[in-house]
Amino acid sequence: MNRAFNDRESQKILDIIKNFARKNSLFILAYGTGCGAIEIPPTITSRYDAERFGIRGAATPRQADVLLITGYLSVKTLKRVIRAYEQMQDPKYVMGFGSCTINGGMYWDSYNTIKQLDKYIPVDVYINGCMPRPEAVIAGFVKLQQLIQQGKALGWKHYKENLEWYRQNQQKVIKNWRMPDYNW
Amino acid sequence: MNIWNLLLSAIVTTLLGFIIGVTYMGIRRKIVALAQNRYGPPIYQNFLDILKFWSKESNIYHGVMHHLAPLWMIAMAITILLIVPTQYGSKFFENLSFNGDLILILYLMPFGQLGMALGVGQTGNPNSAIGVTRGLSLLVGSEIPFIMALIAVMIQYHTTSVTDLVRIQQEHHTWIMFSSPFAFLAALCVLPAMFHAGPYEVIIAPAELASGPMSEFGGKYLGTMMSAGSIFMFAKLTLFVDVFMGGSTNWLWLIVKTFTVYLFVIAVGIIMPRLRTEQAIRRLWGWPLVFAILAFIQVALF
Amino acid sequence: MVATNHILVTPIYFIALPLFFAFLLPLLGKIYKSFIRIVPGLMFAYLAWMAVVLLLYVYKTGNPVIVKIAGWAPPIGIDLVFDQFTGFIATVIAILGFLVWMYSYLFKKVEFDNALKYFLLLMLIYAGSIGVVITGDLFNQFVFLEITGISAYALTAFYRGRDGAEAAFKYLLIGSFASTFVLLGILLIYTQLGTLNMADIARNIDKMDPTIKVIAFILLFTGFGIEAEMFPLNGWAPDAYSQSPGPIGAVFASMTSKAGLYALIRLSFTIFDFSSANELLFIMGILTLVFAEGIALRQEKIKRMLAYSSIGQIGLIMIAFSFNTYLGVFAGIFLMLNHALVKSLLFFSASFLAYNSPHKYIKDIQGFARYMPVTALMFGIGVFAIIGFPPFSGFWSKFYLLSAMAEKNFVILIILVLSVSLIELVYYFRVLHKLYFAEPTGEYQPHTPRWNAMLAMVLLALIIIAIGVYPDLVTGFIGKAAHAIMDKTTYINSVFSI
Amino acid sequence: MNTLVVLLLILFGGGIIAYFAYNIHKIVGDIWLVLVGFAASIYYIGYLDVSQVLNIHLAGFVLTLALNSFSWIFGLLIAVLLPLVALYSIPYMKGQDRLGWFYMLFLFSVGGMYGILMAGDWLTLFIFWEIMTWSSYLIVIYRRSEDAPRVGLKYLIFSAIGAYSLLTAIVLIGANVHSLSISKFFEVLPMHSLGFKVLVGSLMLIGFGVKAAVMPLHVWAPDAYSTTPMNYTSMFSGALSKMGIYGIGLIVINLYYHSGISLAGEIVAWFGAITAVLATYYALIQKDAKRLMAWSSVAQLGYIVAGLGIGTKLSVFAGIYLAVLHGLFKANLFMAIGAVERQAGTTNFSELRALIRKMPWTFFSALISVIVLAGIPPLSGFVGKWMLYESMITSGHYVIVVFLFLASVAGFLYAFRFLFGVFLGQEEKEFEHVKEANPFMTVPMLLIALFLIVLGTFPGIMFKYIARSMADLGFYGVTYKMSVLTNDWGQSINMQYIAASLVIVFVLFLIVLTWVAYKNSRNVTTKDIHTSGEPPSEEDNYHFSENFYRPFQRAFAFVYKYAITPVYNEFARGIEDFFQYVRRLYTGNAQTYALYVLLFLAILFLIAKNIH
Amino acid sequence: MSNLQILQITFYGAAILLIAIGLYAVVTKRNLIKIVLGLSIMDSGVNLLFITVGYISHKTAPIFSPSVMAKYKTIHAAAQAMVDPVPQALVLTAIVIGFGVTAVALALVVRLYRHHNTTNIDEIRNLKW
Repeated sequence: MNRAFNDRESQKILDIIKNFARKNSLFILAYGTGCGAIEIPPTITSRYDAERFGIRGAATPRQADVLLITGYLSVKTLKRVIRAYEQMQDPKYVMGFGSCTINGGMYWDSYNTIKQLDKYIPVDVYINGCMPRPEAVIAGFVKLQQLIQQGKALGWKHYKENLEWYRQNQQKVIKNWRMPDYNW
Repeated sequence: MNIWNLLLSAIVTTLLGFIIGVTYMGIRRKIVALAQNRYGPPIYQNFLDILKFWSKESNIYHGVMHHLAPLWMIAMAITILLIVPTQYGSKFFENLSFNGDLILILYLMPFGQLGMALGVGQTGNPNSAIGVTRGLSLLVGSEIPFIMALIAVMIQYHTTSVTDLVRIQQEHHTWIMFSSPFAFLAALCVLPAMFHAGPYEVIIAPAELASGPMSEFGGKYLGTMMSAGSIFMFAKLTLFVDVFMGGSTNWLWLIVKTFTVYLFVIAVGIIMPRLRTEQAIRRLWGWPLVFAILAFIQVALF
Repeated sequence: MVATNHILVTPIYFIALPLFFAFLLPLLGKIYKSFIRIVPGLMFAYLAWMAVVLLLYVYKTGNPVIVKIAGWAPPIGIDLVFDQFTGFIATVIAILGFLVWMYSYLFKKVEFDNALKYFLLLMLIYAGSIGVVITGDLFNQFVFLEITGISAYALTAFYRGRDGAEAAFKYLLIGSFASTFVLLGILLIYTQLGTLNMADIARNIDKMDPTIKVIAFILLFTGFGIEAEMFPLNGWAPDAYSQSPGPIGAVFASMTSKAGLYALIRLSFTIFDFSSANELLFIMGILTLVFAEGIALRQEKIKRMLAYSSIGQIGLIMIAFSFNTYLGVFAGIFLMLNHALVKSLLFFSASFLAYNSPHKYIKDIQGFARYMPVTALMFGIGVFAIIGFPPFSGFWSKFYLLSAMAEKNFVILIILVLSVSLIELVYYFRVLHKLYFAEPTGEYQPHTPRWNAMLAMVLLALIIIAIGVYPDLVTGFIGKAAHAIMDKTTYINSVFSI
Repeated sequence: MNTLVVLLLILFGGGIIAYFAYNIHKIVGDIWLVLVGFAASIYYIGYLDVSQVLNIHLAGFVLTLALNSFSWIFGLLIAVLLPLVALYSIPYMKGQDRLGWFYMLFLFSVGGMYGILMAGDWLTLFIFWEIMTWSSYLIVIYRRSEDAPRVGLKYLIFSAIGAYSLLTAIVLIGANVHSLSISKFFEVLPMHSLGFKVLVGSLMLIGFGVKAAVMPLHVWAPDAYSTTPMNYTSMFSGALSKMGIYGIGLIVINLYYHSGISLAGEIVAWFGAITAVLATYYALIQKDAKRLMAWSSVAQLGYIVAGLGIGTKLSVFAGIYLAVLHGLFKANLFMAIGAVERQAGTTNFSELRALIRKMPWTFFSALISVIVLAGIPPLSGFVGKWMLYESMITSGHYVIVVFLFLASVAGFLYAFRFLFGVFLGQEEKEFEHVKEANPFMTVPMLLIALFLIVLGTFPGIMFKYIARSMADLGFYGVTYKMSVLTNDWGQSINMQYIAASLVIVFVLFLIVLTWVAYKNSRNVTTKDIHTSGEPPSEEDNYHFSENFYRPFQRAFAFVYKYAITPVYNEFARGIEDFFQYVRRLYTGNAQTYALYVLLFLAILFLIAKNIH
Repeated sequence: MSNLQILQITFYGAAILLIAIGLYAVVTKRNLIKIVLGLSIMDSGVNLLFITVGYISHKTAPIFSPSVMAKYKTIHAAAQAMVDPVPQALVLTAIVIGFGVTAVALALVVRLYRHHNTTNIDEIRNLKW
């Protein structure tokens, strides 16, 4: 029975099904830190209804697939974000909202915010705008779904493979590093 | 009734139960969405959710009991489904319904919930523990009127087994819903509580308790849990239909009946606000208890 | 079998020997200092042995041993009647007298004259109580009662302390009341019947003028009631018990109260034929039981508590005798035996537990179980026996008593007696818990008993357990004794048959 | 030498020798204890049956020793428990002082139990009843904790109330029936007047009710069960309370139902039902595992009394089955608590943290017994509960059934509360050192757990003995099958099918889940939980154990308002105050005593006329 | 009423009066010594009653003195002329007992006085309840 599975052809079909399921049922963990948190309710509820795409809120990182970073991240919140990210289960994606996650945005010269989210956790989709409107958010989601469909949203694998690099960046910024190790 | 036949019918019934249950949940989300003036996900959305959970790569568990938690639920759900007579009269779909006894079913229900509660306990998450205590307290609230209703029916029709009840209703072409209305009313009022719908979903309150007992379950565990939940829901609906609405002789008729009952539950779920635990218990012991007592009086007099 | 009037074994020795040695003791003391301890011991041992032999003889042959003093025939002369009933009580007193002596053998080792006084009075009180029991003459019984009384007054005031004198004076006051009433009673009987011999009085009691007969009965009943510590008349009892030296509490419990009880029973069973005597005994018994046990519940001093409990037990015995049925009397005698044994054990162990504390408060003996384990165990066995747990003799006596009550269908009375014994259980176990669990206050030092006291206590405990496990040891004697006291005619015939 | 007395000799003699054996050395004592334990149980199971009868003539009474079939099954329960508890006690009592004294009393109380079961007449029954009472009292106060006197005294007072009402009944029987033998009493009873039957019946019910902890007389049970050492409590609540059940069974069936007063049986059933409900409601708010299990014992006994009270064939069958079962799983639970107490040092829920990883076998046996306690299907507890409820529904006792369901549903709450409080929840560094209990402890527990599982699908093993024991209660020809339970209306369920379907589905999905999830699954500790990103530090601990069922308590506040204990305290204080007042009668002044004497004389003279 | 009856009444009356006085003293007087006195009065009252009971008019004392023997030759005849001797014997012992009790009572009163330095019986009440 194993021979049939790891043969190229059947593996491909399986991946297609998996990606189709992952694409159409995204459970988001809204880590509403910055000003973007207010954009998420309208996108989910009746005005823009993200649920049509199978996108639903998830209460805990264990149940979630997508981690939304909706704004600037101070060093302190970065530590919580990393912990939440590491608690999520594996095919997990990160969407960065707004310019603050891209290049520090309006807090480009502030002493305690992180400028580039990418250095700390792998981001799959950025949505620019100093807080993107719900339409932009839904466009972001659709982009993420296409990436998943093509199997290219592999931020989580990237994080797993060069964990050291990420750890150095993170410890450079976070001083009292009292975090449990990410035991694979 | 050889073993293979039994196994085959069991598998078919479970699959049917699973599919119907999950589609009911999908329809429920659709109706809730439409009530909230939005399109809502496609009906098969729950299938996708379950499939996504099953396709999760990593799998996090806190220990043996946590690993076994969903198994108690799925074992209970399937067993109850097999015991409750889905198709009256059909040899193939008889499953274990000859064993069907109301007290047995009432005692099977907590089997899953307590097993799952132990797994939840091992995760160590305080929110989930609080959720479980609320779930058990509500169980006390909802079980008593339901049991009184069932006992009233049992005594009126002088039998404790579900199949007998269905046989009586089929033969006399009456529905117990009409012949003992108070028992039906009591059971109906208590039904939303048994599905943790509407005012009684304080157990899995997402904001307050981070989805209560489910908070540490992810990936495959949550998948199994949701499928078990749907089968369990369908089993409870068929039980209700069998006892009060004459059971069914073919699947289509069963689906129609169960869905109408489920509509009532969805309606209550949408309209009613969420209640605190003691308010819920007091409400459950309010009107439903009155109806149950009336049912007893009705049985005692006639 | 030893002949009845053989030189070695005659009931007269019960009285003669103690009086003889009592007056000889001071002289013996001059010759060799520790004679005053050994001689009474030998005497008590001899008398105990003699009592047992006599009882076995009487039990075997069935006919009582009658002794005519100075040869005068009964109606005129004084005679000693040693039948099954009086013999049984005399044997109990004799054995306990020996045990009391053994317990107090090294008593007051230091001062010579105190020991002399103690042993002298002990012999006097011993002679007095046995005299009351075996004498057949009413006035003679009065004289022995007075001997017991006076030696009891002296023993109560034995310690130089302030309270001893007060207790003795109260006892004397009420005791002399008792003697006056008994004397008046005897006077009235003598005026009517011209005789003093109990059997003779019993024979022609109906010749008496009814009103005088009732007055005589009331006077004698009150007099003997005071001696038997009946409820309203026992004001003196708790003080006397608690102030007298350690072993004397046991003496009171086993000797003087037995003498008083015997006189009361003889009065209502043989001398007078009043049926209402039993009702009186019944009511007074219940009152004594309830009030004594209830008050014992509230006591803080250990010996005063034991005193009230002893009075309560006597109330129970009165109730048993008041049924006037074979089973009731049987239970009464068994209760008498059990009361004597268990109360002595409790007094023995309690007095050593509270040896050094002046006022003998229960909180003084807190936690002494860890210093005096054996004494505390003895006290425990005493408590278990008096409550009536099975392997101890208390269980059988209580069972017979209750079956006697059930025979007469007194259900409320059974419930009353059992709830009173529930109260008894509460206050005894409160003391036991203080003894074993509380921390010692350290105010007074424990005083572990010497070998002789330990031996006496262990012997008593063994007897209690032996009777408890195999009651047939004593039920034979008690059965015969019950028959003896029940029928008046055999008593009269046996006295006049010789 | 008649075989019955040999068993008593083994136990009582064994006890005395155990006292000296332990003074020599603990190991000698332990070996002797296990020897006595096994000897007694093998001897009982092997040699004793209903045929031997022995008459002893003592103090004018005839004491007969004869096992009847109804008492034989309780003897079997004790014979099963005794060796297991003996084995369990060896490691449990390590480091305790005065072991000789403890084991002497232990064997005395077991001897007392056997004596009661063997008693052919009321007097022997009462003698062994009292021996059992005072030996168990001495064990209750054995630990000498600071509240031992209060608890011991309360236990002794209530057992004395029970014993004395029993004694009153026995004495009345002795007087009216002129013979104390039990079998003769039940034969000759119908001829007696109704008043006598009710009086004797109710007195005996009080007597036996105290030991079976029926509601108004249950006040001693929670304290006594939790202060005694756990190895004795498993016998105390497992077997000793069954003596009360044995008595109640005799009285309710033979006395009430066979002489036509079925109403009294109903009342007894109601007492049992009320005990079951209230005890369960008190059990779930307890803060200590021992007290929780003590209250749960009271509740389970309530079920059994209700079962016996109903009096139909199926309900008595269910009652006896539950009684024997309760003996097993309750002993197992108390042993588990004992193991936890010994390893972790405490049984208080607020101090205990997750012990499941450290004591897995203890957890497994506790889990099985709790499932049986709650009566959940695949295991044997459900068989008893099912028969009990079916018997009540089919015999028309509707309202009692609802009451008992009230209790059994609330039973799930304290079942979860116990397992969560002791074994689950957050882990704590303080309990790192805890290791699994000594094999001597876990082996007996696992044996009982295994037996309970097997009994679940094949209850017929136990039914054989129960059917035989029903003969003595007048239910002849009781039919039973290996694993099919039938009620009076003809419906029946087959336990094998239920167990099969549950187990197959469970195992099937277990294989699927483990195989699928095996590749990269991650076992995390209880610290790695969703705390909204905040990594929990060592000192703050998110264990939830305070106010566990606070909403439930608020919802059922009316139940918790009333308690019986203050009523008893008030009554006791009343008696003390009354005698405090009466005590003043002895004023201490000699002249007042003289006045009392003269008053007494005057009264006698007043009533002189009617002294005749 | 013949003088014999008057004689009897006076003697009986006197004895009963004595007993009453003694009783009154014991019960009401507070002073210890007065109580002891009361006791002995009561005792002597009872003894007097005993003697009067034994008296038969016109008979001599029950002693076989030579003069009596001379007058009534035989023992039997002398005995007929004598008063009933039994009460007198009893009184002898009763007097001795009364004396003993009074001696002990006075000893106790002395010791009580030494401890409480008061003879009022109301102050001596520490053994109560």
